[in-house]
Amino acid sequence: MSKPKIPKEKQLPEGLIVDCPKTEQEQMTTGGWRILRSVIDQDECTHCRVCWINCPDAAISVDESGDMKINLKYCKGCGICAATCTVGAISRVPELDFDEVVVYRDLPY
Amino acid sequence: MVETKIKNQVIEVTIWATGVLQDAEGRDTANCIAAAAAQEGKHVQAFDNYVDLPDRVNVPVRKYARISSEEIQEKYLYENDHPNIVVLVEPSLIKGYNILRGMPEGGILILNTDRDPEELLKFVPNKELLRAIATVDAKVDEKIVDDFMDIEGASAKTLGRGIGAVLAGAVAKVSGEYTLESLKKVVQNKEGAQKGYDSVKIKQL
Amino acid sequence: MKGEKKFLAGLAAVAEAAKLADVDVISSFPIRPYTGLMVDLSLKVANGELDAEFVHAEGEHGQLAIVHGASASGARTMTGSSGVGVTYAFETYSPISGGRCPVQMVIADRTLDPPGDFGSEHSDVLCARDQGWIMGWAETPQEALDNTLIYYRLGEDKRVALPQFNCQDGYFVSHIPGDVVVPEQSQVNEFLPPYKLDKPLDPLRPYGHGPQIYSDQGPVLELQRAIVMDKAKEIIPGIMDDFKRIFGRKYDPFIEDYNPNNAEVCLFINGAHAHTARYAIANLKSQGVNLALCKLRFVRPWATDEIAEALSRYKVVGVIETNNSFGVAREAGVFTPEVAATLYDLPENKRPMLISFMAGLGGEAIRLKDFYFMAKKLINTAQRKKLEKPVYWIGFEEDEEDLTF
Amino acid sequence: MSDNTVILEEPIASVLKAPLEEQYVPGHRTCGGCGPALAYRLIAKAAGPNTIFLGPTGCMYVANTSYVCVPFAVPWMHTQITDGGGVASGVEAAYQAMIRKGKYKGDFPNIIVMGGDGGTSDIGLQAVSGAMYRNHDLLVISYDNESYANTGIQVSPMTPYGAATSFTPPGITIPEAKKFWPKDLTALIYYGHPMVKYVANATIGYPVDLMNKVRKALNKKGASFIHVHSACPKGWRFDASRTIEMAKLAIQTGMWINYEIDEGKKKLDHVPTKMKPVEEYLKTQGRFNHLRAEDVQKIQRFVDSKVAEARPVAARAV
Repeated sequence: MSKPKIPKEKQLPEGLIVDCPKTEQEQMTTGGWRILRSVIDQDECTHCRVCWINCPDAAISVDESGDMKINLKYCKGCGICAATCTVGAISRVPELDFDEVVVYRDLPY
Repeated sequence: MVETKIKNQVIEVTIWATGVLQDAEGRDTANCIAAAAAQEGKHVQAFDNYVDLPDRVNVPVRKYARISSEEIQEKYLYENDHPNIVVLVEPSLIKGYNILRGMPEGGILILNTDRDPEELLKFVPNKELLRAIATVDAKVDEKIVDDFMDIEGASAKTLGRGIGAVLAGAVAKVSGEYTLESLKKVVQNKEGAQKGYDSVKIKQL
Repeated sequence: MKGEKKFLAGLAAVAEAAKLADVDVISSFPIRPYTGLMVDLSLKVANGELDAEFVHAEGEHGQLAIVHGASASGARTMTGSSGVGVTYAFETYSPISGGRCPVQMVIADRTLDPPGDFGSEHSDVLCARDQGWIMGWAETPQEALDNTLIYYRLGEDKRVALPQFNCQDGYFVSHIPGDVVVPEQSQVNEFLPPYKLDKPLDPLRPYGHGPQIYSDQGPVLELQRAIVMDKAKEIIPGIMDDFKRIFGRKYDPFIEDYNPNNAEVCLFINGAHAHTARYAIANLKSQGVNLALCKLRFVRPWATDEIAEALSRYKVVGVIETNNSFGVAREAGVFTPEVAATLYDLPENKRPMLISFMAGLGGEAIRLKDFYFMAKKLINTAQRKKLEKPVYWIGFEEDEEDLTF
Repeated sequence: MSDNTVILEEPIASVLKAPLEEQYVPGHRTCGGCGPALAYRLIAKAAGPNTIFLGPTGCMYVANTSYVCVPFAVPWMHTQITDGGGVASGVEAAYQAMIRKGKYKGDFPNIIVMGGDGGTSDIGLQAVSGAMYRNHDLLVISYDNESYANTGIQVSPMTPYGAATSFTPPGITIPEAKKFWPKDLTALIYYGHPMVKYVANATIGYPVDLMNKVRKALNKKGASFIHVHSACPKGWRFDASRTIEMAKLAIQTGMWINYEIDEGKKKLDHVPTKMKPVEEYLKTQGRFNHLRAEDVQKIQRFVDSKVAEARPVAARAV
């Protein structure tokens, strides 16, 4: 019995075995979830990396100079970084106060 | 060729909320809108977007209400493909998502915020679809429904207890799809419904 | 014919095949009657004949989980079960075929509870016929050995990549020894290439296996499995040709149409009892009665066209149901509706009448006299050109003792 | 056992020494402030690239892989909620066989089951027990958010006494909500499986301790188990920014006791000498809102006895 062909745009890998991402899963950007944006006061920051280690989304990275950098493409705005910052260097600002749109998706997922 | 009526006229309302914090409120808003329209003899539906659930803290979730003067023929669908009215329980979602996706021209966007509608219009790249944008501040002094039992698939324990009534009041004013009186008959928070109706800031486009 | 002649029961024969196939991971859990397979395999592993990990699972569900993980990692695997053991593992069947892991599960049938009945009824694994697994029965220990190799070759083919139920009747085939030619390793090496997975669970080549999908992607995955099941059907004849070339034994790909006497009526049968049926056919011939036999080789994939073609040559077909499906269409077993659907598209003048025989339920032996009774009913129906009764329960019919034709 | 084993460097001295590389990368649908996601990230970080994850059904399957993509830089496979331990056993057996038979040339991988509390203490317990008993060279993690969270917060054996879930609502007849005391999963695993050399309780509140326990467990030959207390803002009903605070508060009140048993030697980690009353923990979470004073006292007595029981070093002869 002949079966219909699966059109190219609908095809899925056999057995649903998908590629692993290397450093980020760009199919699932979650920056649009954010209501409050965390802002790091780099002058206050002591580079203790507590915010970095506590981020469930791996959305904080340590750049070459040792500064903490928030990856707004993925940060969901949970605020753990601000809550655990040892020197209170992270503040939370409403996302709507920023004109900059980091992630804009046609569909949530 | 036999002439067939091929389109079932349905007004689609899509409510966007954030997961967990507003999941029950978003669902309640859709329920309030549908129940108010039903008071006027309309055919209605209200349901969750299935793939948005299980909801996660801050994840966008969509709830749908559908209103029609005739029987709804395609009842078993997952989504509103062509929302005429979009309500954001959490206004920040306007930045992240194409919330007007599929909207036919002449649509309405209502946001739950104390900001002015003009201020938010800059985040809508496809604003030509809109006939009006409106804001209503429903978040102040209204109790957020915080109960495990308000969960997908379980019965709605209450209707219009919190901010859902306020938002549905605003929808009544901006869209005219049902009257404030009909809404007040079905919601618990009647003052909230009135407040939403009275305080919504509308910018016609 | 190359190979070593041995006297082995069906499970022991499969164990020989597993050794020749150089299976890497085996998972066991005891339940009669399939247990003998694992006894043999554990000994082969213990004494170094077979280099494999032999894992004692905590139940059939665990057995299947273990071979699932092992197969996804790139190992050739074998497990097995019987009766309620088969149904206990049910959850795992669809994920394994959906993940396209070609594990092989050896089944020695056993009646499902209640109560404890060791007899061979096919209902246990037939429950799982819709789970995307290759499935078929062996009639003899030799066929059981050969099927083991054939199923690995078929299931591991990249165009197919599906798990297999390698079935045999409990006790009848699994425990009663017969002549078996155990092939030489070189023959098996020629027939069965090493198991190679394109995307195994391997840190050197990372892949994610089985994320969530959207509802509208469900049909794609379903269609994929349907397509590869079709593909299996497409490549089975070639595999049988290869098998004959290398091992010298010939198997019909889908259906063995045994009609030495130009009969007009035929029995449609699956599994061990085909053996007795062949002798019934010979004995009836001496009485001037002509009966034929169509033996099914694969339940999945079901070879609709080939089966229709074979059965279209008969006026009446008797489907022997060694399984039960309570409340099913035509109120017999699972094969009757499948055969009826298979025949449905035939032109009326080629479409045989269909009778079902509930026989061998609970593992009761099907005797020669039972086949004679079936023959009588088939022939009477052919002569009268009218179906009097669609289902007979062997052992419960009033006129079973009357074998006058 | 295979000889292609790689030893992970331990201990990680401090947060500053933790590897910068992520194996659990950004881009997944877990809750904002998700404790289990943080656990996953820290475990993956500690385990490094030579790792295979098995993901029994639960939040860490559904939220991480919805839809049609995964946030893992290392191999990962979904398993049924029932059979994480079984599938992992199969992966381990396959690598033992393939390496021994020359069919695989790489190093023996770290094999980690990331099971939720339901997938390890309840419906998946049998498979986990099988893996532990047979002593496969793997690590089972129970990321414990104290409920079946993925389906909308239903009671599991790890749900604390007195917690409300969507299957244990408090009501007139059942004012205390959940009526049973949770299983002691780590003890169940350790004392029930004589070949297991390493088990530990850990928490996302102490990330360096957690990562070191993961490395220690992976460096053992054979099966090991770590029970990771993972605060859940959705299920426990607290603000997502307070996840770490909840984790630490659990330690400070004795609601979670951190320890390890390493080849028979038991060691308490981060357990304070003087506990805060459990009420300080209970009052911060919506799931305990309904509790009466008598329920709180009952929980306090239970916790007191657990703490007392944990303190003496109960070593098993090895």
